[in-house]
Amino acid sequence: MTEVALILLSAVLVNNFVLTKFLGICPFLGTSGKVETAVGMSFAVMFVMTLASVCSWLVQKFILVPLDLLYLQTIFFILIIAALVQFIEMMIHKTSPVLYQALGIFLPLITTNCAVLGVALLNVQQEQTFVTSALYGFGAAVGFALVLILFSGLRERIEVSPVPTLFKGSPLTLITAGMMSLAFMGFSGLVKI
Amino acid sequence: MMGLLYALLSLGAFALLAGVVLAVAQKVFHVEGDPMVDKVDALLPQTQCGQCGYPGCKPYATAVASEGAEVNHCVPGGERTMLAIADLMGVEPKALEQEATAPMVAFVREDECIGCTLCIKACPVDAIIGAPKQYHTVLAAHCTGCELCVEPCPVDCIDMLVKPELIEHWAWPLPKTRRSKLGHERRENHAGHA
Amino acid sequence: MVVMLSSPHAHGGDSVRMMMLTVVLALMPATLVSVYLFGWLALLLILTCMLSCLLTEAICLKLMGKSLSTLLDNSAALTGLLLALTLPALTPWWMAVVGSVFAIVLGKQVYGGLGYNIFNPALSARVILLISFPLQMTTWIAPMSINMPPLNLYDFSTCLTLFFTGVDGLKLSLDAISMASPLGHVKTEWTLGIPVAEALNHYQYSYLDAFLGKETGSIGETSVLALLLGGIFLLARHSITWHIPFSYLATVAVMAAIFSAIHPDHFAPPMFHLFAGGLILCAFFMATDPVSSPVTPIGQIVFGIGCGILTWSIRSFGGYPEGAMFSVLLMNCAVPLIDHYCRPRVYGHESGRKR
Amino acid sequence: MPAMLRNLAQRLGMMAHSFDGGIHPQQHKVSASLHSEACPLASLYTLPMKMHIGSPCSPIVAVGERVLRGQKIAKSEGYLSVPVHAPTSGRILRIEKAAIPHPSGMGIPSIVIEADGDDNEEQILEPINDWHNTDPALLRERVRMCGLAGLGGAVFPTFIKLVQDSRFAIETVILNGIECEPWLTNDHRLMLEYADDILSGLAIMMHMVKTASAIIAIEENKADAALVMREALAARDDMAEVRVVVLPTRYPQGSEKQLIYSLTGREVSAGKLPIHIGVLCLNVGTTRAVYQAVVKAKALTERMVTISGDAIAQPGNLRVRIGTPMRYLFGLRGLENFTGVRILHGGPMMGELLRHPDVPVVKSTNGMLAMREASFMGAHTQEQACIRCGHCSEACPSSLVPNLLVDQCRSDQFEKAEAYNLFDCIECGACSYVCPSNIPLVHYFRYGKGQIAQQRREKVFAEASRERSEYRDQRKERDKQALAAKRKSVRKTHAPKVEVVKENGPTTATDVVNNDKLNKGNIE
Repeated sequence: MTEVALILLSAVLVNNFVLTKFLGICPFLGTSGKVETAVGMSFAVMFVMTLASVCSWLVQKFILVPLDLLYLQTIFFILIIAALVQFIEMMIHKTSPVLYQALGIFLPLITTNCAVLGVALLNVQQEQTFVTSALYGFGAAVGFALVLILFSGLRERIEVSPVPTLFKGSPLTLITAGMMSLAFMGFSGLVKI
Repeated sequence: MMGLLYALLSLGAFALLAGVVLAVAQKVFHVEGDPMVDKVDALLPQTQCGQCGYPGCKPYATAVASEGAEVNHCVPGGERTMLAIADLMGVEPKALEQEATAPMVAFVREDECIGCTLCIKACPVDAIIGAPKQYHTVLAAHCTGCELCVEPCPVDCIDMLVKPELIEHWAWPLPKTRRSKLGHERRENHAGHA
Repeated sequence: MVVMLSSPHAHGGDSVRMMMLTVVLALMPATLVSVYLFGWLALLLILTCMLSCLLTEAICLKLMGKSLSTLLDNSAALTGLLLALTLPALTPWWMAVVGSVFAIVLGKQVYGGLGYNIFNPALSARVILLISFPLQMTTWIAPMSINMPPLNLYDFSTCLTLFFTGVDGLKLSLDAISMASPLGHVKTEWTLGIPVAEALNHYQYSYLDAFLGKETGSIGETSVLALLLGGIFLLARHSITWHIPFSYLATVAVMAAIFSAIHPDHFAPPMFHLFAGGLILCAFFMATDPVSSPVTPIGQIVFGIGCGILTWSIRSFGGYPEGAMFSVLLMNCAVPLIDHYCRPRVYGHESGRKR
Repeated sequence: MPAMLRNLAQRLGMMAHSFDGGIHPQQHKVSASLHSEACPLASLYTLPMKMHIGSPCSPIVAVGERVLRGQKIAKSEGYLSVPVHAPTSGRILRIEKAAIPHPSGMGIPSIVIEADGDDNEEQILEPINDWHNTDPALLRERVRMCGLAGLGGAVFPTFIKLVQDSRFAIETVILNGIECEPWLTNDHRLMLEYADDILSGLAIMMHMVKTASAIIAIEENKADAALVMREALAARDDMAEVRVVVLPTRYPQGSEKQLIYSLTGREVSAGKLPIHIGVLCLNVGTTRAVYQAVVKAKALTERMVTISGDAIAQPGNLRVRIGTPMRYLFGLRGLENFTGVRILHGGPMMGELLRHPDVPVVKSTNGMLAMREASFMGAHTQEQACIRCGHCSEACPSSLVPNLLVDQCRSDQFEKAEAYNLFDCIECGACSYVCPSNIPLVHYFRYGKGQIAQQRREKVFAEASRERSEYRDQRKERDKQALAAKRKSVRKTHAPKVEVVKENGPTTATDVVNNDKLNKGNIE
């Protein structure tokens, strides 16, 4: 039980994918313009990340290692992720056309999202078990979702601020992300695994 | 040799599996038509004026939603409509090519009207009444100010008048302070991206 | 032609300037204590921070072509004072200047100036300094309140040398004049496996001294009494409401009480948490910064509880001995969402939100 | 003694439910201690065709016609409307657009009467002294005929409130004598000078809505009025269940919804009316007008108006004929030169700034304030950035979050503003009053509300246009098919002969009318 909590806490806060590992920055900046979009993206990423962790672990364990095909790891993982992304894309298109429109290119781009591939590779690297890899994937996704949603709230507020022309748009967005990252430094050392 | 075979087989099998799953998903999550068309159409002012280059509001909505047409073609809708469509479509706002004018209404100078019914046929919203060889009249309450009736009139007896402002419809403008311009600045910035 | 203005045509007379001035006044007791504890060093630090904040603000306004009259709203001076009060007395002058510039430029002006910053400017500068210069930011000089202080801080020339050239200028070793803060001490001993009570004994910790502010720490955070006086002044002047300080402090106290009851060797008692570090300063002056905290009462309570949980967690488990600053910054990130979800119930509606 | 105890209990009960927020502005009630005076007749009177909420009236007199005081000169069009009466005898000078007290500065059709100075009254209506035994419907018609609209400032046609609806039985009538606006004292003077009239009016209304219970609500700063009302009440034997309740002075205590909550602890749901929770709330001035309409058979041609402000040397309350030019009234009080003076129609919290004094007193005119520019501009100094201090949220009687609403209105995020309940704002001005950054919050809210209203109108219009256009397309399609069918049949019978028929025949009037019917009611 404690282990579960620690893995989750570590993945969500201490080793946050976006703010401490700097993975998945592209969708983080691309889809954080509005809270609703960010929430949609969060769920999509959570779905893909968790399932990708599980599937990649299975593939690693039952196909790649026994057949000695480790050199195909990246291709396999990308294949898994791409299939999952296709699936969620169709699902969102059906259930929420507006969200589909709002996410635009960033939805298919989850495929090449380094955070998703990152979590699959890190799982393999850290030699996680089936359950812990699923937890780690889920935790990382929750961490991504947390900062994405918080950040989208901040950006909505920045949107109505009289930002100096020099800093309008990306510069200030990056500065704010940096400040958030600073704040998240406070969690360092919180969980030691 | 064996290794290569394993690789090909496993990858192929896996790809096949993914393909089947996706094919099923495609069936389950099949989307009829484009739901965005109606959403865009709902934002358009329905003047049916054709100033956007499309034969009406619905065709333009279709063009925007599924053919990637620009969001800034609706003249009567003005900037607000443009921003609303851009927002819905998740694209960058684009400056209007033509400034929207004050709302207009058509008016037939009855003593000059020859009762040719050409304007009646041109009106997209049936806002002109009259019979052949009779004076025609514009129902001001229904006129969208699209100006489509002006061109066909053989005797040029249709004027476009500025719609009179009603005291009931009067609205407070933004306060004239330094800060209040912020919002407009934001809108201008969006428009300026073009 | 009369410019049309909507009603109301009467005003209560409150102004931003007065509100900021009230906070500066409320910080005076703490400032006096800091001068008593750290002598000229505290005064030099405070003046440096305030002046560099004002100067930076002036330059920013000039660059952006805005009127310099905004300087008179006292907010830059307040940021400088707050920043100074969270710094250790041994902070060298250039670090204070860098911090002030960070506070004004990155903390405030890039967001559009007063009212638009997302993070508390003073705190973000403090955290930037802490992460950039971890050693200097956790080295505490022995205050004048202890028996036989190693340095006479009431001597102007000593302080001037110390401030501008550091310990090297006095040909002293850092160890000779510094001592650990209670929080740092407990954290160090705890990592060595020594129980909390024993660690406090080693430190000769006294609650009364902590309350009056006789131990070391950042110059303005030591005296609970002085800070409480300021806090009560703010509450009485209606500059802040009770929601944030109360929920913040109560959460820390409750968390500490529960856990120290379960495991007294691992977790410090609530009183220690309340009196230690920058908690009181943060609760009354940082977390209540109106710009970077929620507007609604419910939101403020949620904000306070969040700060409390984070502060206690970081102090108890984290790598840093003090978590108050981080916790306020972290909760600053959540303010827009808290504002959105914690709106009060509107008259005539079942719930606050429509949908 | 029991009365005292009851009062104490009442006071304690009051504390239990008092509305959220509120402020304590400076009172400035300088005219409170001065007896009201009748206003001497002016030479010209301007009667706008709409002095109430609802549809405008249309004139029923011609230019040059002689009229008597109390004569109906404009009839109401539509249900939500009340007629207009001549305030004095004279000749109709012209009927044209004239300025009214409205922030737009726009004019509306008005009747201008040249007074003859005789002030002859028309006596057509019979006094109804025996109102106890009169059918409420008749009394209601009398109230409508006499042109009564809420004199507190909202000018909602009074007869509509006095409806008897079996679904919503009125339990309590609330008489609003709060008058929480600074400077204004006209209701205060009414209660002091016409307590009996007001009580009679109240009795009539209680008879009309068939209830015996009523509350007369008075703010603490008008203790003398409460005393007078209590005495007058004690002298009557038909009003045992009527109480005078003194509420603590706090703005906006007089706002209908807030007052109902303070007195009963019940809230009027959003979009609902007090009648839905069995409450009828009327202003004391309106109540007196009801008495005058029923028992004295007098149409609404006169009301109490406070003339005050720091630019007025002799403040006071005047009984003014509706339609009197404001410039004339200010002149009576020694204000001739308007440079450096700002004039307000109503109180400083909710009143409107006027562009010039050349507008008439209308039914909603409870006060006219002349403020020196220097003191006036104190409220409108340069707007600064919001520091999110939350004072506005604390002051808001509707529990909104005004500073977030301002951001939304300013940046045209109207959907969000609506979701944040912009339309529950009562525009009381408490938020602007307390704002340390001098942000004109109410102005932003009015802008937002106006824009949203316009968008709604456009939406309705667009929707109607879409339907009309679709109907037209269908008709064209139908015609085409009919034509094709005809061609076919023609080809079959006379093969070689091709009839030349126009693509689609001219629209027939019936078609258009049908289309018109389709959309009736959709268009304002």
